[in-house]
Amino acid sequence: MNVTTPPKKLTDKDFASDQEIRWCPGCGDYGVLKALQRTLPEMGIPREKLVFVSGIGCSSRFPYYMNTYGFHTIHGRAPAIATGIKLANRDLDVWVISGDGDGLSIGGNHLLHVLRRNVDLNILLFNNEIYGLTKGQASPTSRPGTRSPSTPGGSIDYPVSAARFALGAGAHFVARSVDTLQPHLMEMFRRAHAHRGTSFVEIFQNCLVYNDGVFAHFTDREVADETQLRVRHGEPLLFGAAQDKGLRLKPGTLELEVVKVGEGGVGKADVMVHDETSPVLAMMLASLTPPAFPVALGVLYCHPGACYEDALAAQAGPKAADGPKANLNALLRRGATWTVQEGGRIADA
Amino acid sequence: MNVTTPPKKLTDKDFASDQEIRWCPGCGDYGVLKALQRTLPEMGIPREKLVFVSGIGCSSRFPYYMNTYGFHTIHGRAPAIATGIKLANRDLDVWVISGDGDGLSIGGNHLLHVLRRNVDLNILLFNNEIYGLTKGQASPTSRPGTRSPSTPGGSIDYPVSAARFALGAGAHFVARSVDTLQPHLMEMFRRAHAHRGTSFVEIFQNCLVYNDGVFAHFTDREVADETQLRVRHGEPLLFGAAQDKGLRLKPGTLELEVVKVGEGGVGKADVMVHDETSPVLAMMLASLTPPAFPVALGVLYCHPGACYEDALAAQAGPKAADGPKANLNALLRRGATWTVQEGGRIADA
Amino acid sequence: MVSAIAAKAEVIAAPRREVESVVVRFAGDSGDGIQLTGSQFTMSTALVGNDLATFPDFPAEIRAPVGTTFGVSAFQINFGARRIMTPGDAPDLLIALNPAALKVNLDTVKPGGSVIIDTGTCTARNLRKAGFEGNPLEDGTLAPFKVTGIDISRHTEEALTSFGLSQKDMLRCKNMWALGLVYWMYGRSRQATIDWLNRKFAKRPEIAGANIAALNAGHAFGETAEMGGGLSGFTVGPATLDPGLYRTVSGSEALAWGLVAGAQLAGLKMVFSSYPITPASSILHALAPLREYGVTTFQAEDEIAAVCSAIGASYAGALGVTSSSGPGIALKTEAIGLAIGTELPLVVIDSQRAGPSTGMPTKTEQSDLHQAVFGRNADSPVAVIAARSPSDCFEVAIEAVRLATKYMTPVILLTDGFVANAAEPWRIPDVDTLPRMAVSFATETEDFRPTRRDPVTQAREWVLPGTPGMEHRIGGLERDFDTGNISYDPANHQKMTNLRIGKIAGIARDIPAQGVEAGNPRGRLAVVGWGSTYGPISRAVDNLREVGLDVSHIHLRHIWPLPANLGDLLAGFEHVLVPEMNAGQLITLLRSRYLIDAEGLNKVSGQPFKISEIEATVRARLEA
Amino acid sequence: MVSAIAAKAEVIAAPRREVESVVVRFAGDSGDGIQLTGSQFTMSTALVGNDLATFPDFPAEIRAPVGTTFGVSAFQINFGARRIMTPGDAPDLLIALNPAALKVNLDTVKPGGSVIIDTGTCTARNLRKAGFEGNPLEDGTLAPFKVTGIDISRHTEEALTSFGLSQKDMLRCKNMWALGLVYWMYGRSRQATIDWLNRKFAKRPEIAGANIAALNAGHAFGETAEMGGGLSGFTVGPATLDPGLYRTVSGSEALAWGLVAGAQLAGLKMVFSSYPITPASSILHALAPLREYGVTTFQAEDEIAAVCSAIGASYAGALGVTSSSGPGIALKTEAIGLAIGTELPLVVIDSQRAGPSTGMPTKTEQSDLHQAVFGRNADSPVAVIAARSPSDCFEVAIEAVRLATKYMTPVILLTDGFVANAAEPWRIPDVDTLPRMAVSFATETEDFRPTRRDPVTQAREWVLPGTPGMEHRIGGLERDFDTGNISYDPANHQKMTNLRIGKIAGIARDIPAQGVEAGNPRGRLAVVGWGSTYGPISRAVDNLREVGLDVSHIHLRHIWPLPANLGDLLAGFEHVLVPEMNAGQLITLLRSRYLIDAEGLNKVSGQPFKISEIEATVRARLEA
Ligand SMILES: Cc1ncc(C[n+]2csc(CCOP(=O)(O)OP(=O)(O)O)c2C)c(N)n1
Ligand SMILES: Cc1ncc(C[n+]2csc(CCOP(=O)(O)OP(=O)(O)O)c2C)c(N)n1
Ligand code: SF4
Ligand code: SF4
Ligand SMILES: [Mg+2]
Ligand SMILES: [Mg+2]
Repeated sequence: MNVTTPPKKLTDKDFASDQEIRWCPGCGDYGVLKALQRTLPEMGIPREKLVFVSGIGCSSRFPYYMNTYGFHTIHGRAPAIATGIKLANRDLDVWVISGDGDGLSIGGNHLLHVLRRNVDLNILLFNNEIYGLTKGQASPTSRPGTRSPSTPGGSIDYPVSAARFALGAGAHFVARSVDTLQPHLMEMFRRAHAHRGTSFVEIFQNCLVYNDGVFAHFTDREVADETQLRVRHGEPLLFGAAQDKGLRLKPGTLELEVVKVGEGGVGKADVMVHDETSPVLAMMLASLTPPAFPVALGVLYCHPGACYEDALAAQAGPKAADGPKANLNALLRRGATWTVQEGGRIADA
Repeated sequence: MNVTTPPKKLTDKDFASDQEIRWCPGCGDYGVLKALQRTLPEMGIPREKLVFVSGIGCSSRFPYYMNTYGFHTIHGRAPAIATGIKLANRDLDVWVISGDGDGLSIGGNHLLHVLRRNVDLNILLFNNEIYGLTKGQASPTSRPGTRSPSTPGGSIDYPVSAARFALGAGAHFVARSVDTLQPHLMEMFRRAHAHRGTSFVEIFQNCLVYNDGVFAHFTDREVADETQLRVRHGEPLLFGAAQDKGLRLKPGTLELEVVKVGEGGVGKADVMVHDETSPVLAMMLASLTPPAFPVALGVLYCHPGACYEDALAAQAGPKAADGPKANLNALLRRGATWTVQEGGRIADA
Repeated sequence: MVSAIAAKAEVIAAPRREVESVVVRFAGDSGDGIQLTGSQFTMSTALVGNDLATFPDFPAEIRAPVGTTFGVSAFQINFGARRIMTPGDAPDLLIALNPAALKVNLDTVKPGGSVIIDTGTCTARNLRKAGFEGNPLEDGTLAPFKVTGIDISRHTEEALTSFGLSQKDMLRCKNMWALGLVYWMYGRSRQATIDWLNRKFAKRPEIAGANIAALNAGHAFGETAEMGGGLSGFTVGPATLDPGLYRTVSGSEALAWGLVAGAQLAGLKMVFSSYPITPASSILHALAPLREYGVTTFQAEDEIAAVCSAIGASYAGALGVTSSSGPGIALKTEAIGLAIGTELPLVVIDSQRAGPSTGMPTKTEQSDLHQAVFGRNADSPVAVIAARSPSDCFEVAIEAVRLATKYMTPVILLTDGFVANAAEPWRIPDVDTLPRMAVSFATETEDFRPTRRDPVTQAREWVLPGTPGMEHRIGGLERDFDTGNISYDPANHQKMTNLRIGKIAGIARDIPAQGVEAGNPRGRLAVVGWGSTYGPISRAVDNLREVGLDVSHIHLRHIWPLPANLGDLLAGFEHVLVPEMNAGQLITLLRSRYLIDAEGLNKVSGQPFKISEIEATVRARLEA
Repeated sequence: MVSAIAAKAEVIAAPRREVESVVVRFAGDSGDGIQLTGSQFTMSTALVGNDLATFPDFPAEIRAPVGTTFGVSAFQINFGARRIMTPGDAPDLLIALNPAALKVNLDTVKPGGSVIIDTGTCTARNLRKAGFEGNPLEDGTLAPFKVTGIDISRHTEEALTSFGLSQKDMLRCKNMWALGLVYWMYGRSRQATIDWLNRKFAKRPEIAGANIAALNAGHAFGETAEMGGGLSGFTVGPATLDPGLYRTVSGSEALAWGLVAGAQLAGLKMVFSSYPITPASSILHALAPLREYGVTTFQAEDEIAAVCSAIGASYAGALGVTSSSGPGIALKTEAIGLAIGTELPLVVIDSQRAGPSTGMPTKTEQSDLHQAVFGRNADSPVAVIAARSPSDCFEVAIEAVRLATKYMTPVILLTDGFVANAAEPWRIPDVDTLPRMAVSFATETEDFRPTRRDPVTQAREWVLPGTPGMEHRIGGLERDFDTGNISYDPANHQKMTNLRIGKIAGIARDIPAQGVEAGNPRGRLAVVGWGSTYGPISRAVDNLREVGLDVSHIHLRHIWPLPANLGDLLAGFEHVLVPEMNAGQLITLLRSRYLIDAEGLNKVSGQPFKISEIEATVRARLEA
């Protein structure tokens, strides 16, 4: 119905809307916005095909800053609304922007179900381990002991791990990155976009007002090399400035351990190779936490399967795909009918 | 405040209420009810300390049949209501009864959060892979292709696995049983009750009206031995009538495989031993499905940690535990105050 | 596959009493096939040209233990040679297939009415189970009625000896035996049912044969037996219905088809998102198989996801529809606010049931009007309309689509458990001749703003993602009237609030003036109803007018906004009586808006009004 | 730790103009510490015995980019020698710490009022950022005002040279410089602020010192400078307040403390379950540290879990309380129905904000009254009450606890963003002398039924799990009046519906007769308000009465049920005017119930009423 403009060479600026950005100066959200605006031009998607759907939160303001279609919805419901968009038009390229509160607190149920249905969406979850917009209460990802206006004595909940949750829900694609890692973020966006089905990307994002430095123990430049594990399919799970530390299965167990290549008879070949199609390995990687382990970043899991809209379209058959065809009049006349004739005489139909 | 009756010897009959049971004759729910009524007397809990909380569904009628305290709440919300009960009175022994629709569809978010918080509840999820009470629509656990009034062409959703979901949510106790396995059910109830924190028990339950025989491929007497794996901590993962089949890690991978003891050089010692404290093994066991694998039953995972109410009480300190103590008048007078004297003169306070 | 069983569909010869209308109630155990029996009788009755109305009365339980009172299923039908408005206040005939069915339904029977009971089930155990202390056949319990005890169980078994069925399977045909008898009583042809049985059991001809044999045996019993209790043949002549092609239709079917028609007339795909709940699920069930009619149904994880995915679908250019009952609608109210704020079309169907809370899911009520009109945070006006009868659901569904798309607004369509399940004859419309709706998507990029509006309706343009050059952002925050950007400006918020209210209020200019259904446009008393009270009010007013009382009937389809002339119309009556199956909800609107001293007639029992209840109240007012 | 900085708190000597009341508005960038400045000024003002009312006006953004209009934060205070009812219609003095603050707040200033602007921030870039085309100091924009430009930035830096701070840190003390100046203008002592700074920065004495130095410098500037624009010293005498011990209190604090008091008076533990949302979160924040007062706060995963856990807590014998704002309350409505059906006590606090949908979260509105009274499926009556002012929140919270526990019902307490954030002097009550509530749990096992009731209130007994011999089951399905078992009986449903309605209606017998706040109990015009319109209505009516107009003020605390005598009271007035910060919600109740032609005065701009707006409307009515 609508004319599609032939994809022309766009730049990051083309994806920036005219709205003044209302995040706190220095907020990690800026980096993610930038990375996405820089990645989209490569993908060659016409701007009008892009829809950004968000819930409520600082992060959920994202769509306002994108010069694409955008829907800033209500708290926690973006995955459900995005599903509806795809049900109506699967040609759209739909991105869901959510926060740890939006996506994992009030919106946990929709996230679970969109992941299991594998609707073709790209979900970016900005995890700052805090409720930014409502001024700093603990969130479901906040670490135990987090002091906040609602937990003055420290939070006593066990936090939820976004990636473990997504894997448990049956996600087909789970990746992780950090707000400050531009090239890595861009790579994750490319991978997420390339994956047909729900792509779930958790982004560790610094909220400098309410939770400043909460990821510093693995994002600070000085410690990053030793505390970040960049996983890549088919490559050994190595980290450290000298790439001399690795992960392997502790012999006879189902636990990973850190080994030093070249020490204690450990060779590079002993280091486990990343297999992004293994749900078990993905779960293990998602569970690693400092200081004993590095934080795993990258595509932890990618295992494509039929996406919801495709299955729906396949089931409906070619007829349904291009709109209402079947004759409603015939449907209404199916089954037992009878005719009342002029003067009231009855005739079977 | 209330006088506690000294525990007297009760029988299963003491736990049956006077209400006529309104499940379909032959429904799997009867077996679970019976098993629980038979297990409770052993536990020596005074009846008045027991509270059964349920959502809505056939299974959620359970509390009416228990001669204990019971709260038949609203669809999907039982975990949240049960949490409130524990916040008010942690001495109560609270059981949550839910179905696959109640707990995993509308109630998924509350289930996620109660599991991660580890509130001391026993949650029994009756999974019949269908919505019984609303007359047979597909549920989130229904297998792909399930034909139902709402999915006449067959369901196209990927189902959610209750156990995998629970593990991903951070559950500390996950077990599985079958409606018809009385002694096994009773054992699971004992274990669940003994575990302090949220105990999650998935029960495969036959709905003979809307989904009859959906578990027959591993529950029918003729096939049970070959298709059920009864896991027990510290014991090898063996199954089969002759207990001659076992699971082991496929060498060099993170996948389980079925081996035959005595064949191809496989000895009993090669079979993996169940470690219920391993989250990785639990996830692997939860993922096994026939025909390639048996269905794992028993306590898949048990890893105690502080439960929510205990952490709360610990944080509050002894003062708060036994009721309002601190002086509100003093609180109101804290900070800057001043006195208006007769005639309007002001004095700092 | 052509059936092997030939029909024996002879015409009845015996002398019959002519009656104008009759109410029959079938009742039995949930396993007795009562609903099937009822719908077969309905079809045969429709085919002889009677007007009719039916009321299935399900038990709350899926399949309660046999013989219990809470496992009783019933089906009531009122049919006649005149216009039939309700399933009837009280049955002339009750067919009870077991003691529990007798127990539960006896007090509905008209005094002096007939009762047929299967004596084969009246064992001491069953009587006790049903809660009878003695044997009602003997202890005078049934004295007010004309009772015919027939051992239907035994008769059925005897008729089926040659089929080699188990006793259980034989007894499953009992309902057909009873149906055969009732067919005989009212001079019905068995042919349609025989055809249906042959179709239904095409793959199991022995079952078809046994059912047909039972049907025939019951019929033959009527022809030959000497029946006590005054059971004899009746004739009910055809009603004078408008010429045309007819079928029977339930409210849920008509609603589902009306939505499909509406979407097609608007040239839209429909995305119907719902979460199962009684009594709304039947609409989902009716739509799920209609993929080739442009319908995508989506069973969401909960009601919130259902309404949100419908909103998402509307945003992307489909007609988003969601459907639930009271408790589920309560969960949707926050999201409905989003559709209001973003000005997207949305149809929300509320199949009302008895509450509060879970209440009595299988029982009917009209108690969500307040929720529909007022039940959202902030000043959040939406259009609210209501269906009065099964066939009316078709038109009202189309009206909902029209308003939602023309005014870019949520429309709440109120129906109820009674309308959803009830059935009546319906003159099938020709969809091709219905007026098309002029729905278009904005494409004019020049001077585009997401708040560009239709100058007449004040509706925002519908702008589809995917349209080049119109990229924009919407959301639930207040937006600037001109630019559509977020705005906290006080004057703008006032302006937008006024706009939202004015847009909905303006619908009053786009709906027909309120007329009277019956009676004069001014007079002593107007009975004002909405929704499924239509039948009983209508018949009560007709009855009262026949005896010369000055009563009029006004029935609202549009609840919000109210029709522009309603205030003037009501002002022309001395008394205004508002019967509602709630504690007084429409009346709040009428009183507050028009300051008239309208009086409520409120019934909150989970049961529809009886004609007599309305008649009695009107009489009392007019005589007071 | 004792501070090293000594206070220089000399008394002011300069000749001063005496005024009865003044409205001052501080405005600046979010980073300028405006709210702190405002609360310090409030405290010092309270300590000299003025009556006062404050209105913090936050930006929606957490920390918007410096210098933008949407990053402007403001704080308004009205103080005087007489009773102060509102934060004031229009400031007599605006202190703008940057151009954006000037831009946003200028049109609030009273014509002829004073404006102080920090000229140090008026760079071309900042002016442009603020949206000024030219320089307002030069182009006549400020002509209607008495303007004083002071380079506050430079003066502050100069005062702090000796502290070795970065420029950024120095400029952070700008607000204290401005405060010092304003202290001088109104003859305030600096001591309390100096003490506070010393306490606040006990661990960083250099910061305390710098702030104090800035404060003193601003003060000294006032004493010595030749100020233009008519800035000079004023005296505002003490108001005559009732004798007693006072403090300032915000609505959120008072509400939180009122709940604690209510629970203690009822002898109950409190479980407060909430999910953060503006402007309700502050109540959660106020209660979270009060564990030792018998309060357990629970931050739930969403609003539904919040209300459900509160219901669970009430079921188990605590006082369950939940709190949210409009969109969150919408999510709770299904569960509130459960509390109604099971007859459990529950307090639901709705801090209203501008809607629909997300609306304008930081702006105030009164638009959830319909939602509170009508916003649930089915006939689901609850008690609804509203707080009129910050200090009133304390009493109203206690009343909510009283009604919830005495009538075993949910009570919805309406407050709003304005009341929540505003502050006023509060005579601190002695909690020990407040009447205790007779709350008891059932223990009488004989003839126990879960539906046993208090014969007077009709409240169900509160039966605690854990009580031996009283095991029973409750739930959301309709239950039998006598046994408490599930019941689908039609007559029983009617009886239970009537019971629920009657129980809530009966509260009208248990609340004080409605009186008039001011004016005669009958007359020409009554202004009827509820909630936070109290201040402006009250002052407007007083003003009008002073000039001899026959106006009365009626202010409702109880919205549902309405006070028993309200109909009679209103009937005594020729005109009834109902100002509401919504499109007309209370008025629906009044018109429908009493059939009076009440007229609405509706403001839906996210801003409280001005006194003048109410005055003008009343005058127009009386002169018409
Ligand atoms: C129904 C509803 N409940 C609560 C809120 C208030 N609210 C807005 S954002 C938010 C949490 C935001 O946290 P997160 O998703 O982590 O986003 P962040 O601000 O940290 O980016 C909350 C509780 C709301 N807007 N709507
Ligand atoms: C808010 C709400 N939505 C929907 C329903 C309707 N409903 C009742 S039970 C149920 C599903 C039951 O399925 P499950 O939990 O699997 O229980 P089962 O009957 O299979 O034991 C639904 C959808 C309801 N009662 N309330
Ligand atoms: S509050 Fe935190 S998350 Fe929100 S914009 Fe500011 S820095 Fe970013
Ligand atoms: S419908 Fe199914 S689950 Fe429900 S009671 Fe009957 S057999 Fe059991
Ligand atoms: Mg966050
Ligand atoms: Mg189920």
